[in-house]
Amino acid sequence: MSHDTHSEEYHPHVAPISTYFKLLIVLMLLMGLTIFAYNFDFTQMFGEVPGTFANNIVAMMIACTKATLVIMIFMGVKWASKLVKMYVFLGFAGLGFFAITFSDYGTRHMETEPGWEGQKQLKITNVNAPVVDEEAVQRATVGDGGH
Amino acid sequence: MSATSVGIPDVPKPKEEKNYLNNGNTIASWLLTTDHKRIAILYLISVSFFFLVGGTAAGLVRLELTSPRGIFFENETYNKIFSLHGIIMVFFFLIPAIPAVIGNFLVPLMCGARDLAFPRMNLLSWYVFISGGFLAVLAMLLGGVDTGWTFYTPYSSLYSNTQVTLAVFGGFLAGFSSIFTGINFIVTIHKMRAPGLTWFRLPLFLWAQYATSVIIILGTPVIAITLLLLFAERVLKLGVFSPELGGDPVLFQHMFWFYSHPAVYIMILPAMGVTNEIISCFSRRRVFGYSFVAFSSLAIAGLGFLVWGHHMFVSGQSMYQGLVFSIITFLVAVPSAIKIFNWVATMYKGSIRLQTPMWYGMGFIGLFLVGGLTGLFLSSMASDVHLHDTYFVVAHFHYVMVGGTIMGYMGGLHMWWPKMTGRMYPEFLGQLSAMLVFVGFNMTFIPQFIVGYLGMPRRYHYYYLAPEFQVYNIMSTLGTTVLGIGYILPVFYLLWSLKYGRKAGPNPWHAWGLEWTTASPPPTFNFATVPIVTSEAYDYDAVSDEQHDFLREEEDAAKAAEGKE
Amino acid sequence: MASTHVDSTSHHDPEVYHQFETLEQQNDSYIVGMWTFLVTEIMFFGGMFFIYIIYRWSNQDMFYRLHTELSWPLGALNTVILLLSSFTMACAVHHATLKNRKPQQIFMGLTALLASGFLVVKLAFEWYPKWQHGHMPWYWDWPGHVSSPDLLQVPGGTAKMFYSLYFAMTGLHGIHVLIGIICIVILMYLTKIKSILVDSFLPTEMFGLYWHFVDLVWIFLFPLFYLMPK
Amino acid sequence: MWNVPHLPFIPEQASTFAVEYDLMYWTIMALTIFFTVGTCAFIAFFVAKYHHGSKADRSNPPAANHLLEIAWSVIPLLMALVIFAWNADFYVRMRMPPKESMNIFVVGKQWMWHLQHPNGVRENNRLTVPVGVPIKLTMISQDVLHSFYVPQFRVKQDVIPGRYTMLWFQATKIGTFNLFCTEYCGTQHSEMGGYVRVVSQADYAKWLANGGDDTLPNASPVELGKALWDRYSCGNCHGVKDTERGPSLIGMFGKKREFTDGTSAEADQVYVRDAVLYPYRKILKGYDQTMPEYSDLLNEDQVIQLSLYMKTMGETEKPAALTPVQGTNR
Ligand code: HEA
Ligand code: HEA
Ligand code: HEC
Ligand code: CUA
Ligand SMILES: [Cu+2]
Repeated sequence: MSHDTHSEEYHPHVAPISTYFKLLIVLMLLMGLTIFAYNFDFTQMFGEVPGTFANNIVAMMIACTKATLVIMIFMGVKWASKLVKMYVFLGFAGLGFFAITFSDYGTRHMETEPGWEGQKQLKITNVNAPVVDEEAVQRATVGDGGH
Repeated sequence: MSATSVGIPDVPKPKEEKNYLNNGNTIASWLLTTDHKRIAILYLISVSFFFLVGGTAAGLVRLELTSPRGIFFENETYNKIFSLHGIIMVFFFLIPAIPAVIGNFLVPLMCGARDLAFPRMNLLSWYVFISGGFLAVLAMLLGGVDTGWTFYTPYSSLYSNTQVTLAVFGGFLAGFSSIFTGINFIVTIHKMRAPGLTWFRLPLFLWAQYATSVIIILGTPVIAITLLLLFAERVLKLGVFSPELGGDPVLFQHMFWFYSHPAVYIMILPAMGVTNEIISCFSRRRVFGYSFVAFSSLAIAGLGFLVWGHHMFVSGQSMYQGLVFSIITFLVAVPSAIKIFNWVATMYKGSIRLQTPMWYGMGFIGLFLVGGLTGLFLSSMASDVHLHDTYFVVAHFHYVMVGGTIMGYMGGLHMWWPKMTGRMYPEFLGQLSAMLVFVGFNMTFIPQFIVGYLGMPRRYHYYYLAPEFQVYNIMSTLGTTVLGIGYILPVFYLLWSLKYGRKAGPNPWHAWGLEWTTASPPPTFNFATVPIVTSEAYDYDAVSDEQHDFLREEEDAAKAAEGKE
Repeated sequence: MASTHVDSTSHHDPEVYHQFETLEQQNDSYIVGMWTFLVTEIMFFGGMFFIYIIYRWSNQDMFYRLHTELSWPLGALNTVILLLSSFTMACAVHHATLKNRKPQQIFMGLTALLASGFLVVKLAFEWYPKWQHGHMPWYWDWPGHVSSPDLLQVPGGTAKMFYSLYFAMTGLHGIHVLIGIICIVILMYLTKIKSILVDSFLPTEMFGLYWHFVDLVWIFLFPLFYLMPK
Repeated sequence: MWNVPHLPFIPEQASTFAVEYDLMYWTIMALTIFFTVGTCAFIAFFVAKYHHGSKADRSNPPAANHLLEIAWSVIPLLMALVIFAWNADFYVRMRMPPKESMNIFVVGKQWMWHLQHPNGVRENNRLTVPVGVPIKLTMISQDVLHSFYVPQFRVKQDVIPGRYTMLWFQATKIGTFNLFCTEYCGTQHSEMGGYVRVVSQADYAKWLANGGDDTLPNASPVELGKALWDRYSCGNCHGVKDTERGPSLIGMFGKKREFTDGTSAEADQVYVRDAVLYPYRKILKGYDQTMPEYSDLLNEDQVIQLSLYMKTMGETEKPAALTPVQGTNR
C-alpha cells in the first residue's frame, strides 16, 4: 500500500486562513455560551433533573462541540487520511474504558451496609452443647479476675 | 511456490561483507546508532542485565523462604528484595524484552523496510529506558524500595520511608520508553510494508506486535499519570489518594490495574507472536486459521482493557463491579483458547523438527495453558476470595510470565540468533537448557499452587504462624536451582557461539519471512533492494520439505566449502 | 519466500530520510506518528480527568463552594488567550505549508507571546494569590484567607483534595504550555537560520497539532474548574 | 457428601463456605487438567506421528476450518459461562451476611489486629468466635491497607482506611485456625497475624462473661505472663531487635538503662513494674511516649507474671515472644 504509489508531487492540504478565522469566532461565541449557561438555571427546562446535572451536561456538550471543531479544523482531521481519523477515534474511545469504573462507584452504596445495625447479642441456641473442658473453664474463671 | 526455493538465490553470497555488526566498531557508533538492529542489541544487553539482577533477587527470595523464620534477612530487607524482583522483572525486563529486543530487530525486517519509521526516537527510547533503569537501580542502592511492584497507596504515598520516589520515577521513564517503541511499531507496520505485503500476508508476529503497540499507547499513559500523582503525593504533598482527605485508596488500584492488566498482555502477546513463527516454521505448515489467530490478538488487546478489576475482587470495590469484571475476564479466555488450539492444529500433518526453538515453542503452549487456566480460578470471584494474594496467584503469574513470555523470548532468541549474529548456537546445549528450564520451572511453581491453596499469603517473609508450609517452599527452592541453571546455560553458550559458532547462512531454518531473504547478519539498510512479496503467509509445504533436513544440508555444505579451501 | 526485488527509485531525494521511499510516505508517517503520540496524551490527561470526575461526583457540594475561590473571569481570559494562540498557530502552519517564511515567523512569534501571556495570568494572578493564602498543598494553611465564610465550613481535607486536583491538572497543563513555548522558540530559531531540519512544513505542522491539543485540554479544564454549577 | 477428610493438600474445611468452595475449586481444577492433558496429548501425538522422517500421510493439509474454530471458541465460552454463573451466585452469598449475624468490630493497624466483641471484650491478633453462629466482621484500618484472611474459612477481605468493609462467615468446627494479613502493609506484614479460635457456644458465652479471660488452667506465673504478653500484644513493639517502635526486651534484666532526662537505672523488678504501669515517668533514650500506660489494665498479680515472663526472655535464644500460643482452649 505504501511503496507502490509514486505520486509525482506531494500536496498537503492547505485550508484558507478565513476558515480558521471563522472558527475562532465560533469558538469565542461558544465560550461565551458556556459562561452564560453557567449562570443559568436549567432546572425548569429539564423538569425533574436536578440543576447540577443539567448544567453539567450542557457545559460538557458545549466543550465537546468546541473540541470537535478544534480537532476537525485546526488540527485538520477533516481532511486527513482514514488512518489518522481511526487513531483520533481510538484516542477518545480509549477514554470510554474508564467508564466501567462508574459501576463501582455507582453501586457501592447498594451493597449490604457493613454497619452497626446487626448489633445482636449472641443467642445461645443450645445451652447444653458439650463444653470442651468444663473444668478448665472453671479453673480459669477462678484463677484470675482479668481487670 | 515451494519453500525449497526460498530466496537464497536472490542473495549475494555472504563473503566478508559489511553488515550491521561490523559497520563501525567505535563505542560511539554503537551508542549513537539509529540502526534498529543495533538498538535491539543494546536492548538485549540491558534487559539481560536486568534479568540477571531480578533473577538473583528471585534466588534470594527462594533461599530465604526455605525456613519459616528466614535465614539471612530482616523483614525489611526481604520486602525490599521481592519489590526489587518484581519492579525490575516487570518494568525493566519483561515489558521491553520481546518488543524492544526481538521486535525492534524484526519489525522492519519483516516489513521489508530499511528501518523503523522514527529511528532517532528509537534510540531515544533506549536512552530513556536506561535512565529509568538507572534510577531504579539507584533507588535500590540508596536503600531500596519496599512497596512491592504494585505501589499500593497509602503505604507507598504516606507510610513507606524508602526510595519510592526514585523507583516510581524510574518506572515512569520506562513507560515513556515503551510508548516510543509502540508509536514506532504502529507507524512502521501501517506505513512501511513492502509492496505486496498485505495485511493478510503479514507474519503473525507483526499482528501481535501491532496489538501490543495499541495497548502500549492506550495503557501506558495511564500508569504514567498514576505514578506521577504518587510522585506528587510524596514530593509536593498533594493528596489525591490519601484517605485522610477523603481520597480513595481503591481508586489508585483502579488506575494502577487499568494499565497493569493490559500490561500483562503487552507481555504475552509478543510471545504468542513468536510462538506462531516457531510452530509454523518447525512444523513446516501454514499457521492453521491464520485470520482467527490474527484477529484474536486484536480481541485480546481490546478486551484486555475491560477486565482490570479482577485484581480487586476483595479490595473493597463494589460487588456488582466484581461481577462485571469477572464475566469480561472469562471472555478474554476465548481468543486465548483460539490461539492455543490453532497452534496445535498447525502441527497436524506437519513435518515437525524438534530443534531448540520448537522445544521452547511447545513449552510455551504447555506452560501458558496451565497459567491461563489457573487464571480462571482467579477470575472466578468466589474462588478468588480464598486465593487472592496467596502463592496461588504467584504461581499463576509466573506460569504466564515466566512459562509463557520467557519461553517465547528464549525461543525467539534462538530462532533469530543466526540472523542477529550470523552464527549458529550449539544445538545440543540449546535443547538441554530448554528442557532444564521446562522441568525446573514446573518444579518451582507447582508446589506454589499447592501452598497457595493451603493459604500461604504472598509477600510473606516469615511463615512461622503456619510452619506446615515449609515442605512446599523447600520443594520450590530446589526447583529454582534447576531453573537457574537452565537460564544461566544459554548466557554461556550464546556468548561462546559469537566466536566459535558455525557460520549461518541467510536462512538456516528455510523459514518463510522477509527477514530470511537478506544476509545473516543483515546489512545496515537491511535489503539491497526493496523486496516485493508475491507469496501467501507461511508458504510452507510439509510434503516437499519432508525430503530435506535443512540444518544438516547447510552444515554439510559448509563442511564441503571448508574442505575445498 | 517468493519475492522479487525492485530498485528503489526515489531514494536519492535529499528531503526523504533513508528509511522512507517517498515524501508522501514520510509525511504521512510523521502525521500518524504525531497522532499516536497525541493518543497517549489523551489517555494521560484522561486519567486525570477521570480521577477528577470520581471525586467531584462524591464531593459536589464542597467542590462547588471551593470553586468560588477561583476567578472565572481570569479563566475566561486565559481561554481567550489560548483560543487566539490556536488560531495564530493554525495560520503559522498555513504559511509554513506554503513556505511563506516571514508570516510564518510572525504567527509563531504571536503564538509564543500568547502562550507566555497565558502562563503569566496563570502564575501571577492565579497561583501566586493561592500561595499567599496558604492554599498550595505543599504550603498548606487551611482555611488561611478564604474569600467567603461559606468556605469555612469546608473540611480541610476536602479543600486540600480540591486544590490538589486543581494544581495537578492546571500544573500539568501549564507544563505542557511551557514545553510548547520552548519548542516554538527552537522552531523559530531553526527557521531563522534556515536549518534543513525545518525546510519541510512538517515540524511546524506537528507542533501545531501539539499546540491545539494543549488548547483542547484547556477547553475542558475551564468549565470543569471555573464554571462549576451548584 | 463433599466433606473431605483432612488431606495434606487441601486446607481444613472449617466454615459453611469451605465445602462448596472446595467443590468449585476442584471442578475448575478438573477443567484445567482436562484441557492441559488434552492439549499436551495432542501435541505429543502429533510430534510422534509427524516428526521429521516419519512415514505419515501429509497430503492436503487443511489451512483453516471454520466449524472447528467456532467449536473451540464456543465450547470453552459455554464452560466459562457455567463457571461464572455458579461463582456469581456463590460470591453474592459470600458478600451478604444473614440478618441474625453477630457483629464483631475489627481494626487493623501496622501490624496488629484489634478485635472488639459486642459486649466490649477486646482481643489482639486473635479472634474467639462461637461455632455455628454467623459472624459479621465490620472492619476498618487505622493506617494502610490490610486484609483479613482465614484460609480454613475461605474468606478474605481487604481492610481500608477511611471506610468500613465487611466480611462474614459461620464456623463449623471447633479448633484453632490461621489468621493472616494478606495485603502488603509494610515491614512486619508477614507477622501481622494470629489465630481464630472457634469454641462452643457455651464456652464462648462463658468466655465473654468473664471478660475474655482465657489463661491456662494450672499455669505457672511465667505461662500466665506469656498469655498476658500475647493478649496485650507487647511483642508487637518489643521484638527480637530494637526497632523504632520499641526496644527489644531480651536480656534487659540487670542491665543499665539510660533515659532521655540523662539519668539511668538498673533494670530490676521495680524498674520493670514502673516501666509497664507508668512508662512515661522514665523514657528510654531514643524513644518517645509511644508505649501505652497499663496502670488501668493490669493488676499487681499480672505485673508480676509479666515480669517473670520477661525475665525468661533473656534465657532462651529466640524469645518466646515470637512463638504464638497454639490453641489454648481447643
Ligand atoms: C503475562 C502475563 C499474564 C497473562 C497472560 C495473564 C492472563 C490471565 N490472568 Fe493473570 N496475572 C498476571 C499476569 C498475567 N495473567 C499477574 C502478573 C498477576 C498478579 C499481579 C499482582 O497482583 O502482583 C495476575 C493476576 C491475575 C488475577 C488476580 C488474582 C488476584 O490477585 O487475586 C486474575 C483474576 O482474574 C488473573 C486472571 C487471568 C486470566 C483469566 C488470564 C487469561 O488471559 C488467560 C487466558 C488463557 C486461557 C484460559 C488458556 C487457554 C484457553 C483454553 C485452553 C480454553 C479453555 C478455557 C475455558 C474453559 C474458559 N490474573
Ligand atoms: C518477568 C517477571 C518475573 C520473572 C522472570 C520471575 C522469575 C522468578 N520469580 Fe518472580 N515475581 C514477579 C515476576 C517475575 N518473577 C513479580 C511481578 C512478583 C511480585 C512481586 C511483588 O509481590 O511485588 C514476583 C514474586 C515472586 C515471588 C513471591 C515473593 C513474595 O511474595 O514474597 C517468588 C517466590 O518464590 C518469586 C520467585 C521467582 C523465581 C524462582 C523466578 C525464576 O524464574 C527466576 C529464575 C532465574 C534465575 C535464578 C536467574 C539466573 C541465575 C542466576 C543469576 C544465578 C544465581 C542463581 C541463584 C542464586 C539461584 N517471584
Ligand atoms: C505501642 C508500642 C508499645 C507497646 C504495645 C508496649 N510497649 Fe513497652 N515500650 C515501648 C517503648 C517505645 C518503650 C521505650 C520508651 C519508654 O521507656 O517508655 C517501652 C519500654 C518498655 C519497658 C522498659 C524497657 C527497657 O529496656 O528499659 C518495658 C519493661 C516494657 N516496655 C514492657 C512492656 C510490656 C510488658 C508491654 C505489654 C503489656 C508493652 N511494653 C507494650 C513501646 C511499647
Ligand atoms: Cu497488615 Cu499486611
Ligand atoms: Cu489481570
